[in-house]
Amino acid sequence: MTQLNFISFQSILSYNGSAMVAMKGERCVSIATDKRFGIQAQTVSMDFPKVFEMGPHLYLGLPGLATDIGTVYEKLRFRKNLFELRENRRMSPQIFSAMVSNMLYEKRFGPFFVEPIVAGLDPYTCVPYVCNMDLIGCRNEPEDFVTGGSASAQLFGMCESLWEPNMGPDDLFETTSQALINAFDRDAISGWGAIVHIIEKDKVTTRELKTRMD
Amino acid sequence: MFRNQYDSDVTVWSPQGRLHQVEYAMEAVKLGSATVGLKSATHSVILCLKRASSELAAYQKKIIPIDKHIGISISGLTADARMLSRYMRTECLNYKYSHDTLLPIARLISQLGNKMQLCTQRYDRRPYGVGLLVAGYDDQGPHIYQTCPSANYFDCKAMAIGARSQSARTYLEKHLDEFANCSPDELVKHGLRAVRDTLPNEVELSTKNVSIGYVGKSQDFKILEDDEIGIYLSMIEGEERRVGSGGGGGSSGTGDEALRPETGEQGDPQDPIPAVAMDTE
Amino acid sequence: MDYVNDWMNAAESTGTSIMAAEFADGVIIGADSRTTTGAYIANRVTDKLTKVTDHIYCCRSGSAADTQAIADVVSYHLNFHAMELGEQPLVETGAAVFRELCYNYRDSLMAGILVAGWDRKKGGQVYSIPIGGMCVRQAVSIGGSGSSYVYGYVDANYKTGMSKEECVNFVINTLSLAMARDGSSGGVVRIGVITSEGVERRVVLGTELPKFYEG
Amino acid sequence: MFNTTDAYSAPPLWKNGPVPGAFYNFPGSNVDKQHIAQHSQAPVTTATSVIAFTFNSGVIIAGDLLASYGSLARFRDCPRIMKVNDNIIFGAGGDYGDFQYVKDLIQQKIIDEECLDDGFKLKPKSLYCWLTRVMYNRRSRFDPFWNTFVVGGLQEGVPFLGTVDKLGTAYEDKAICTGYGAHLALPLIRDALEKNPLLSEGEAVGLLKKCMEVLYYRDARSFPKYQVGIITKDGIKIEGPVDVNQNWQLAHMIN
Amino acid sequence: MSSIGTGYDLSASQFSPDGRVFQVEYAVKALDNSGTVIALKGKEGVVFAVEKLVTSKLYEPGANRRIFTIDRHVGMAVCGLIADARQIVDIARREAANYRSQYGVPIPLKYLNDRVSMYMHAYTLYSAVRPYGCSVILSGYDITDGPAMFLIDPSGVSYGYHGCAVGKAKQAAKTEIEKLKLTDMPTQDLVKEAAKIIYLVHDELKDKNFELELSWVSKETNGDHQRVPDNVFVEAEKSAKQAMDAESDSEPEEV
Amino acid sequence: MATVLAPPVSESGFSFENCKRNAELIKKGFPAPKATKTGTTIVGIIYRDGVILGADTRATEDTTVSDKNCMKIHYLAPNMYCCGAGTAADTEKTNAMIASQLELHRLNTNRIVPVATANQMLKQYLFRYQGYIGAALILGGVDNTGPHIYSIYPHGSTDKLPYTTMGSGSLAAMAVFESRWHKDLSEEEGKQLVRDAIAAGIFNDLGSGSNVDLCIIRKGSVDFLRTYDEANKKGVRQASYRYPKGTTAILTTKTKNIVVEELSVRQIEAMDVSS
Repeated sequence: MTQLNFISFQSILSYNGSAMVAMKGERCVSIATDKRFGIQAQTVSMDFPKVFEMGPHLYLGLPGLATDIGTVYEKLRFRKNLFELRENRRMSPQIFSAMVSNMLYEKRFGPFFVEPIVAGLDPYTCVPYVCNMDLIGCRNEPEDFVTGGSASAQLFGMCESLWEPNMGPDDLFETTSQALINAFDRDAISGWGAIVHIIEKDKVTTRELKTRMD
Repeated sequence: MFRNQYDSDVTVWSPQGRLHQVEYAMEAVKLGSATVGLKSATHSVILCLKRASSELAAYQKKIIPIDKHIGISISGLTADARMLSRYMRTECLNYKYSHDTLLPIARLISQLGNKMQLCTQRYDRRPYGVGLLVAGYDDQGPHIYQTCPSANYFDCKAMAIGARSQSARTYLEKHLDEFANCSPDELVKHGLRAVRDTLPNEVELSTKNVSIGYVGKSQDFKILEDDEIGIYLSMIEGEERRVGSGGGGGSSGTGDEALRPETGEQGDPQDPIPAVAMDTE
Repeated sequence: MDYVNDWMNAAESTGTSIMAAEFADGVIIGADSRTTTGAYIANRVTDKLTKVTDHIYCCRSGSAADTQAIADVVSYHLNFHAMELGEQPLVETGAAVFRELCYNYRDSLMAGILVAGWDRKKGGQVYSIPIGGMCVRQAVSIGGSGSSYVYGYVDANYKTGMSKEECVNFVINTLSLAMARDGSSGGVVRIGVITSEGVERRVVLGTELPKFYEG
Repeated sequence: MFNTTDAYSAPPLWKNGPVPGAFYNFPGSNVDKQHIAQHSQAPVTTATSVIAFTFNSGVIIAGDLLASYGSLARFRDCPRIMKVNDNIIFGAGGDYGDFQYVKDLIQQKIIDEECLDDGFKLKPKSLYCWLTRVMYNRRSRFDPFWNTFVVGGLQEGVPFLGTVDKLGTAYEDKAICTGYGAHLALPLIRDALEKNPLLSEGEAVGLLKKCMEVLYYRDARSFPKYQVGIITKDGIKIEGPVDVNQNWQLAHMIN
Repeated sequence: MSSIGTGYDLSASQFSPDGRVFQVEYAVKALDNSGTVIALKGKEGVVFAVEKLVTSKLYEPGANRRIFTIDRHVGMAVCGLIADARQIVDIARREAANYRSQYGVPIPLKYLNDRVSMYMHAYTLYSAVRPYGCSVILSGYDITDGPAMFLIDPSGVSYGYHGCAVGKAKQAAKTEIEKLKLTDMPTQDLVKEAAKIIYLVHDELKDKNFELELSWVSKETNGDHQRVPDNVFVEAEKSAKQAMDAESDSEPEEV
Repeated sequence: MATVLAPPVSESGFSFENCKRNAELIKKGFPAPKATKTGTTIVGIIYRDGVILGADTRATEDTTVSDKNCMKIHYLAPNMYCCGAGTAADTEKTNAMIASQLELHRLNTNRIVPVATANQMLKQYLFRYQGYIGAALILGGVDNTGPHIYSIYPHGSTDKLPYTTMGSGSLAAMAVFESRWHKDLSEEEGKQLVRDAIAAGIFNDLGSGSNVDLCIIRKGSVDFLRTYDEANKKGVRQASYRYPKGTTAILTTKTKNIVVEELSVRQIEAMDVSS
């Protein structure tokens, strides 16, 4: 019990632990996440999905409370599919993030404990897009990168120093990976493996990284 | 020495208005080896003769640094001096802690005087049996202070206390007017000559038996190393020593004439011979 | 208790000096112009004399949001009522609507309101509706945090049937005294003179206020 | 200097007089060690901001004359800018009673020093340091002096300005404003000093007037009369009461 | 002094068979070795003059002052063991500071005199301590009560005086003082007379060197106790020397 | 329609379905996470020919700067913009919602919507939520009656003023206005004054930072000057930290090719997602 105390009064957003980052590159974007699922200090799984493919060029990351990850993912999948059926067109990442944001704000006074990250390319123009938002849907759409999860402070520091404009897919992969694994080395409750997706116009490359397992 | 019925306690006045216990304490100063202090317009120097209590013993340290702007040399009971130096250090530290600046020398001495006086008025205490020469530098320039077991203190241009110190004082008085414009080196040399005059003829100054400390403008208090002392010693080497004096052997010779030129008016037969009246200044 | 950063979270409130007094031909209403969040003066030239109908005004004290909302609602009610009635509503009616709201929502509102105006039946009238939602007619009434300091002055100096200028001066003096003592009141004095003719608004600037002993 | 016991706390109710069973307390014997715990949890009668900054040849410092009792503008002639000695000028905000107590301590300190007549004069840095110790000492006993103090002066001829708050947090700066002044006046002063780090005395007075005006408009615990203290090598002048300039034309634009 | 040496004179807490406390009397003797101190009270002020014997030319001039300021408005001149006297100075300063902090106003001279004499008297009551070997003179000027001066003996006895003298040549000095019309004298004249007397009573044969110390507290100083300004001092010393020269010319044998 | 296959799309308005669960979590010692705030400096003034709104661009989550260049001046109507301080999501969504209502109103009434109308809508909306919607706003616009500036507090009180400031940097900015604002400012003077006020917030208030955005609204025209002044420039990094290819140890690689079919790109008016 005493072992658990050190994080027991932390934010509920850090109950399960996670580290997530998305970056813009030259005609490509990356989104990367750790693989840990824990209950506070106890690691339960080392292969927990937190980044979801919402379309060929559209990925959604959901750092936060694991139970809400599932719920929010299902709700969003439903709404996204409904949109595409109704409109008969692909959802662009902008529209998708607007939808996420509105859904979260609906629960302004009883929020889901996730701070979603959206990364993708516009299905028609292939312009890169990354975005994150707070748990009540305030969107942040920067020109460089977004971070999320319990290691987001560490990721901010890594990305501020590593990110540079106009990275190609290979450089983007290395930068994203290094930012992530070095950030979650300093976060006790995230890590245990990592997945990096590099989204390009004609392909999505998914790599699993070798990381510390402690 | 005569037994005197009025000299049992510091709380007893003699019919002549004297405090024999305090006067006896003054004698303790003369048991210590001589120490000399002098100052120029910018620097203060203290020098002293060191003794070794036996062939096997090291020479006793007689200069004690108090703060970066103050150092003292002692003559008399070393243990008492250590108590006083500890007090002075504490006062300096406290003042620096609370005022972010160095404690003015005059204030330190005045506090010290009041502390020492308490022991001259209570039967469960005895006076501190040590005399100090305090060298310091503050906003008012360099200082040499002399303190006595009687809790008296004096702001001096130059001073010598301790055994056979009369000859040093004679030297200092003779050269008094030269000090103000001296360079630090010259000042040290004068000091060494004064110290040398307190030595018996057969003994010479050496790095073993003399130590020097100085402080001044943009100069923290510093005790010289042996090799530095050696340089100064070589500078005065070969000069002719003042002959004769040495201040004789008798206690009156090493006494504090300068402190007290006259003894009690009516020489009471019961008074001890080194009738150094309690200084009433 | 850090009284320096209190403005960060405090709600806007009109810690106020307000006043209304009947005189021979109508009523004089007056208020200071300070709105504070904590000790920060969010607005130094506020108008706390809010028009309800052409002949009825209210002086607001308490939470700015609450009193503004109440005034809006009452104004809507009374103007609607005026259209139904085909004539200007009575001041008494206006006060009743205010009282209704203030009483029914007394647990969630912080509002102390003076309703003053003129109607052809009873001439100039003043109604006081303090926190809690009671309502009482008074010849002269003061309200807001600054009023505590000037009750004595009002008692000593109010006379019925004063002339207009006499009464205006009395109101200005009272408010100046209150503003000088109450840190939550200050700025300029705003005055409204409501008679059968309608309303006449005046402003006495901070530099033009009467001076009293300031030892 | 003379106080061997803690000089910063209230002395026992009866001191130095003949206590029962003794005719006098001989020095060195500590009979008055017990003191009653007292804790000030909140300021009562308070003064608002102090504004101070350095200019090319000295320091200027100002505070209004009001002591508020809650929101009541209770005492309207409470000076809190004070000359300490020829080197030091001093200003205070916060609890006025605590300020008076500390003022007395400082004044006694100066009298002690005058009596010694040894040519040493307290310097601003020393007073600033001493105040820091006093304030930290008190807050460590959970009984702080509820004040923010500003010490200005000339240290070896160079303008000095420092501040200490009720927790003993202390710093020196070219511009120091306490209370609401930190939010309202400090930005103006920083801007002015950035544009011209060496203000003349005249410019400094002008800037100060502007600050006092803004503070009067926007701080509900302020008052339109204030004191200005200026220290230069020519000495200290404390002027006041000075009236705040006011412009209320804005009021006509509201409809 | 028939009981001297009979054993009844060894403790302050002991009477001799003939009802005397010898220890106190012996302490008074200590004063006789000390340089003469005189105090003159005139129409609007009190002047101290001290013959400070300088026993070595190694000493700095101006050191070991025997006139002290106790509070801004109180002066003290001391005679006897200077180490003892400094203790009294310290006590008096504490009394003054305590009074000021408790009552908010400067300590009345009479009250201070009572306190200090009580303190000194306490040291004549116990065998554990000895009486002080010093006398002190307190001086002050009050705008309503005029000048005042008190002399306290080692016994703790104190009286107010118009003019008094202690120390080596007190007898000669008293004789000189009695010649003066003190009550009408302006302070400036008191200074000159005081200086003159010190020069007159100084014994060239026994004590070679001495320094003159002068201080005053008067209406002109706003009731503050100060060393006399340099110009006044120089003039007083000059006129004293002139008077000496004139006197030694006329009556050479008297010296 | 409410079946498992097709669950209902939720009705409009706030949903409180998570509230009970979240309250239980708070009881268990998990404090509610903090939402992004814009500890902000926002200002608005009236000048000779219209109004100027200004804002900094820092958003913070607790003490972390979560957005270095966010937009705090929101579109309301062609003649009206609104700066927001407080909880970022609240200011954004509140403005978006009111903007859509105003657009409907404009279409219904076929006239330039008075600024007072927007003020009334905003204050009534905020008053309803008793301060729980943490939006502190400065509304500025020009209508047929001239230029108007309103400051609107989270509890729903409003002040109509010629110049006003809001947010944590409001005191610093207000000091600038109180010492330099006057009635007949020219556009250039006005821009400079607003810039200086925002800069005072940026440099003196830790909750405000980054750049100055301006929005100038005249009768019939608007200049939205995004990043009018880059008050703080990050030092340019001289070297590159780019990792050579192969730095990161990889366990597995999967590539999923996307077959891009023939696209018929239909140009549509970009959907305005802000409303």
